[in-house]
Amino acid sequence: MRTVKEKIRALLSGREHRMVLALFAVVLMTVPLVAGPYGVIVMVDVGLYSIVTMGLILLMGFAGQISLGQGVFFGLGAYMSGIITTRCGLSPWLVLLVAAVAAGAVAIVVGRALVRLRGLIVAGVTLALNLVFCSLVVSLRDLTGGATGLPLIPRLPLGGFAPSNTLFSYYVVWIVAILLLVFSLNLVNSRTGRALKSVNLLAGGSEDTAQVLGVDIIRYKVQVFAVGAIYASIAGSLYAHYTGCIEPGAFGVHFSVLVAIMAIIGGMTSPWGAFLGAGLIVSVNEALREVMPAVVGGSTGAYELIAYGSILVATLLFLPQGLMSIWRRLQPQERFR
Amino acid sequence: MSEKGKQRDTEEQAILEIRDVSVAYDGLVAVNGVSFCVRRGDIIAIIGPNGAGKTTLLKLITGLLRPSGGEIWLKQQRVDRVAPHRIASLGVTQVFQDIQLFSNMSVVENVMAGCHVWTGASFLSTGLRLPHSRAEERNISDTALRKLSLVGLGQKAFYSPSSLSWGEQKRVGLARALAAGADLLLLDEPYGGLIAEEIGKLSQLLLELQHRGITILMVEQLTDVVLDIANQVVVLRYGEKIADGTAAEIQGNEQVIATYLGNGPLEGDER
Amino acid sequence: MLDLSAILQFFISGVNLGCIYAAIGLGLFVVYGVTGVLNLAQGEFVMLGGMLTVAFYTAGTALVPSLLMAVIIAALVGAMLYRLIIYPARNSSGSTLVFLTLGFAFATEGIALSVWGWEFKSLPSFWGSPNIQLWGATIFGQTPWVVGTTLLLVIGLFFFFGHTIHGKALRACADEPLGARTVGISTDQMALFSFVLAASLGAVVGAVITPLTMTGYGVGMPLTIKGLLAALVGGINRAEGVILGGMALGMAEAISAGLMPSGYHGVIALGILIVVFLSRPRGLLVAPGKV
Amino acid sequence: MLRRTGILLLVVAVLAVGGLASCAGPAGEASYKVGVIASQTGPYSGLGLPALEGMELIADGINENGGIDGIPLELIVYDDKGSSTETALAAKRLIEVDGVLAFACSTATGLSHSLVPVANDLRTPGIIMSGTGLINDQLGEWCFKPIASEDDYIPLPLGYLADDQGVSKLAGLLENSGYGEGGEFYLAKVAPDCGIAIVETQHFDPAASDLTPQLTNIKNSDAEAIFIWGSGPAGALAVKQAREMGISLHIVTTPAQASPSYVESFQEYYEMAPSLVCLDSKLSMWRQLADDDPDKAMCREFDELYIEIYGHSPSMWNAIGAQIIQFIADGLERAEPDPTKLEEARGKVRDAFESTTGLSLFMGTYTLSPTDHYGRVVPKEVLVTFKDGEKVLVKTFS
Repeated sequence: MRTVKEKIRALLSGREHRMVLALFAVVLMTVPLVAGPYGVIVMVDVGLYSIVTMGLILLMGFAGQISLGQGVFFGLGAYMSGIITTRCGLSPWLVLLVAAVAAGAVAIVVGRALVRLRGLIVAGVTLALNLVFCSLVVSLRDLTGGATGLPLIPRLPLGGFAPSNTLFSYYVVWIVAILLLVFSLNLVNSRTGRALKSVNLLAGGSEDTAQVLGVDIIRYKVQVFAVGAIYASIAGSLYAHYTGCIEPGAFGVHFSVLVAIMAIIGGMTSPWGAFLGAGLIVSVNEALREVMPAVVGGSTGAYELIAYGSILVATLLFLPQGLMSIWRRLQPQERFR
Repeated sequence: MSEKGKQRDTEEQAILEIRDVSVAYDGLVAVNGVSFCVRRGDIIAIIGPNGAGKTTLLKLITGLLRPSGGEIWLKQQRVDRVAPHRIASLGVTQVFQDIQLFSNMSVVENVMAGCHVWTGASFLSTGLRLPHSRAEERNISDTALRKLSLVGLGQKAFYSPSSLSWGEQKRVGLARALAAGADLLLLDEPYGGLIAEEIGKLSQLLLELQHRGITILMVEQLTDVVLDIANQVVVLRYGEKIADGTAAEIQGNEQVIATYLGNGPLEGDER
Repeated sequence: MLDLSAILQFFISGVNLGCIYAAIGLGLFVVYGVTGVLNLAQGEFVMLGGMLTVAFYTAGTALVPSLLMAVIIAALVGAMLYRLIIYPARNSSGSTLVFLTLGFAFATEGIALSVWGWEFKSLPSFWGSPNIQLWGATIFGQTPWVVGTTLLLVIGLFFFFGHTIHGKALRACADEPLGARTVGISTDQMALFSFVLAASLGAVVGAVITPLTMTGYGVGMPLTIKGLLAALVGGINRAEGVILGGMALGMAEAISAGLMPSGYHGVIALGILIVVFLSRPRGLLVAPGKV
Repeated sequence: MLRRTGILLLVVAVLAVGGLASCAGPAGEASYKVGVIASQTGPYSGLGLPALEGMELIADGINENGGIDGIPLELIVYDDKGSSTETALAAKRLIEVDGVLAFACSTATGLSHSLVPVANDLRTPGIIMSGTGLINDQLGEWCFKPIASEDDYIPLPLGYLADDQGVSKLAGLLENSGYGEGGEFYLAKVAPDCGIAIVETQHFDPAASDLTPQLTNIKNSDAEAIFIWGSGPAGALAVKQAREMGISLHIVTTPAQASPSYVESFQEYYEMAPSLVCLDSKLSMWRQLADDDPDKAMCREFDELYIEIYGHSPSMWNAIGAQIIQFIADGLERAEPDPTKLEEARGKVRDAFESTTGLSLFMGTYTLSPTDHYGRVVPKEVLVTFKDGEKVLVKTFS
């Protein structure tokens, strides 16, 4: 039996996660060796969704800020990368960083306005912002390519050459995802993570208490909004270079809601939930694509939609706290209920 | 001591000074022209019936409410227009009546959250676990464990707050406030809901804290307990101060006796 | 170029759209007010109301019985949503409940598509009501029906919440669930009733707007989004707020479509909405107490 | 506890099925596998579902007649769900898992656009049927777009307006979509050649339900005709609302507005004078084609077959779906690929597509080349109007 002190140290140093993380990383790095090419393709999408979802989990699960507008920042990253690399020929890697910083700056401005608003209203404003973003992309046709799309976005280069798209993208996306996971885990088990949890009105936080303990709630809420935006923007840039052609529909409310579903299904109490949620939703989609033609034949779209909705409902009925709650239940009793 | 000398003396010793503070909300005057001084190292009790404005007064001090009139001076700084988190960084913290432990954190994390005010690692440095933030986290966990042991809950560090008894939750709340390292501690009804045995322990703990140089300002209804340990007692009624002095002085005050012996109504909306 | 009749036309268009959005927002308000659940399937009830009415009507039933049957079926679906999905999960967090209704909405959409196909359907204006020409502007024959229905819904809801025992009980559940239970109001029954009420409202709205907007299996979600924005901008806690929010959204859309550089009207309409959100963070009407 | 374990198992099972599904590789069988990505759900299902119907009809017909050179044609169909991410994923699945020789997509411009890099990356011929010429120069080596672009067919309605109706000032009422963007671009490009000036441009959202503000602005301009350019119900509503507002300008619309469900619902408004003309395909008008029209027999045959199988006449979207499969079948027939050698077969099919010459289908006659993947199209659009509940042929390309 470890002493309390050792346990806290382990938690803080990330030792608690280190084994799982290492295992996770090893498994991911070997996926391309065992999975077929399509497995790798699907996993690229899982990775991209996971990054955005992770940002949303920090925002929603930790700080208790609802956002239905992550598509805005995903889109900002994608369009900034797409436009600047095609027009100016700058290095995609450099543009990725610039876009992330710019998205973070936009988020700080937006976040400052949002921070005064309460739960549902924030959901409403972010939703409206997402609609505005898509309209704006369509309207600024000369810059963005409009609804037709922005084509011919260059691939991410490695040194002097552009390697095979899918496999290279897989490793880039997942290395970024794991780095951001480490960053997120560090964050949540630290001073800042506790400050975020203390302002979470959705789950057990209290703004009054947080303030008398010295937490600048406005600053934290704005900053975590920016962190979520930066995650989404990085994923967006990677997505743009990976697909090579982007259109506004990919950044709409549909996307933002999908990411929120992934966060809820995965479980918002830990950044790990992002991977579970994204993995499950994408797997369900793929499984339905595989199974439904055999079950109903012909055009299966309507039935896939019915099945998807039903699975969403069933999962949330049985696991209202998301997949992470299974993990929680397997933990020793003393930790949490 | 001359009048003038006495005043200068209080100014030097005063950690907190309330000057003619008023606040009203929803058209209701909750605190009306209250003034008093808190000397460093004292235990001050604010007593009064429900609706006297005691809790409101605490909120004014921590900055959660802004007074509509008057001034609040904390350690020679005027703080009545300062944001709550800045007031906290001046060495003031509060334990609420309902404790408000963060149910999304374990007991020890709650106490660690108390260390926020004297630490400074940013998003970036905690996310990247830079050496500075690592050292800070070690410091935080050591402090938190010490405070938790001080209130006798060292072994329940990883429990969920909701699995603790009310008395234990109060102790965690106190540990969290202590972790903030404040030298002015505001307690809202710290004795509320405690059993006899716990009441004695709490008094002892408060006296020990006083001994360590922490000033304690508490709001209480259990008058006999607080009169035992308080150096100074302020009595409020309907948002106005009706008495201010040592326990002995208060017990002799006619208005106080009237208030507590039933001439004044004891009910009202607690804000 | 701009004359008064054009302005009048934009105004009429704004009222028309505003009434549609407000009516959908009211459905959200009823459920949210009583149960605290944000029901993202509200638009699906509107879709069901429209599609079912069209189905019965084209099968030869008269308009009123078609509409009644559509409302009854939608109400049953609403009851099902509550009983089978919301009730078992009543102790879950608000966001879980929201996504439960979303899953239900997806499934409903899929079922509608497999039953009725993708085609958009329409109905003639109710009882062939004619278009009205007013100082050079046109009011479509169906518009008075839409506006009238919304008004009736509002008046009905006010009367219901203010003057009937049932309505007062619903209100009590919203304000003080525990208290309501102690005085013998079954919060469960009331929650069920609120879903049935919202579904019926939605279905009526769906049938009434069909001659104007057409209906199809996929119209639900976009309508939910509009209704949600309307309700939130006006303040989802009060019916008046929802109406005002709907009108604000409808007007912003119509006026920016008419007066702003074409191609940017979507940006401008929603931009106006966001400005309203930020300047009136608690809704156009400040709700007392909770937000 | 048992329930929890059950849930856990369920989750693991679902994940495992998904995992397995993604790992399965292409299996070589003796059939020509052709992938189809269609909008079956989402905002473009009105384009995808009818096209799918046409595709299946042609494929079944080919297989009943012994396939292509004795090898059956196998369609593998996925839903794009109205999302470009899903569209790209479906295409990759078709290529990597199902091992198709070529894939086809008939849906909105933005979505089909996202297939271009997929086809070129994974070196598999992709046929996209986006109705806009805006992306003609971006097709690359592996994408084909055997369908007329706007500049091929808008001279027909513009010519009708200018020559037959004496219109010189036109207003565009355009959908906010890739399709509408193409319309706006090419209207501006082609109209001056026909002696028409675009005097007003208004936009509407695909889901719009009230277009009176836009129509008011058109009414107040000095336009003599309106070109309604849309792919969904909003375009049809625009016709209705314009007539209800008493706008008596000539109206020209894109083919979507001729869909039977709209014509049926709004017959009264479609038939109001001055008559509305609508772009449509020869297929649905074959009875009124001149007897010497070379396409009459082909259209009649298909129409009769369609009625026999589905119980209704084919719409333009049915025809587009049908001709994609005809185009692919033509290529396969000439390429004679060996479906077990996938990579080589795909290359052969691509070369065959590039050498398509004078292929006469429902919507046009197509001639492609290695440098020109949309080809020189001889369009077969027709102009129709509506009278007494019937479509009446107004004009064809002569």
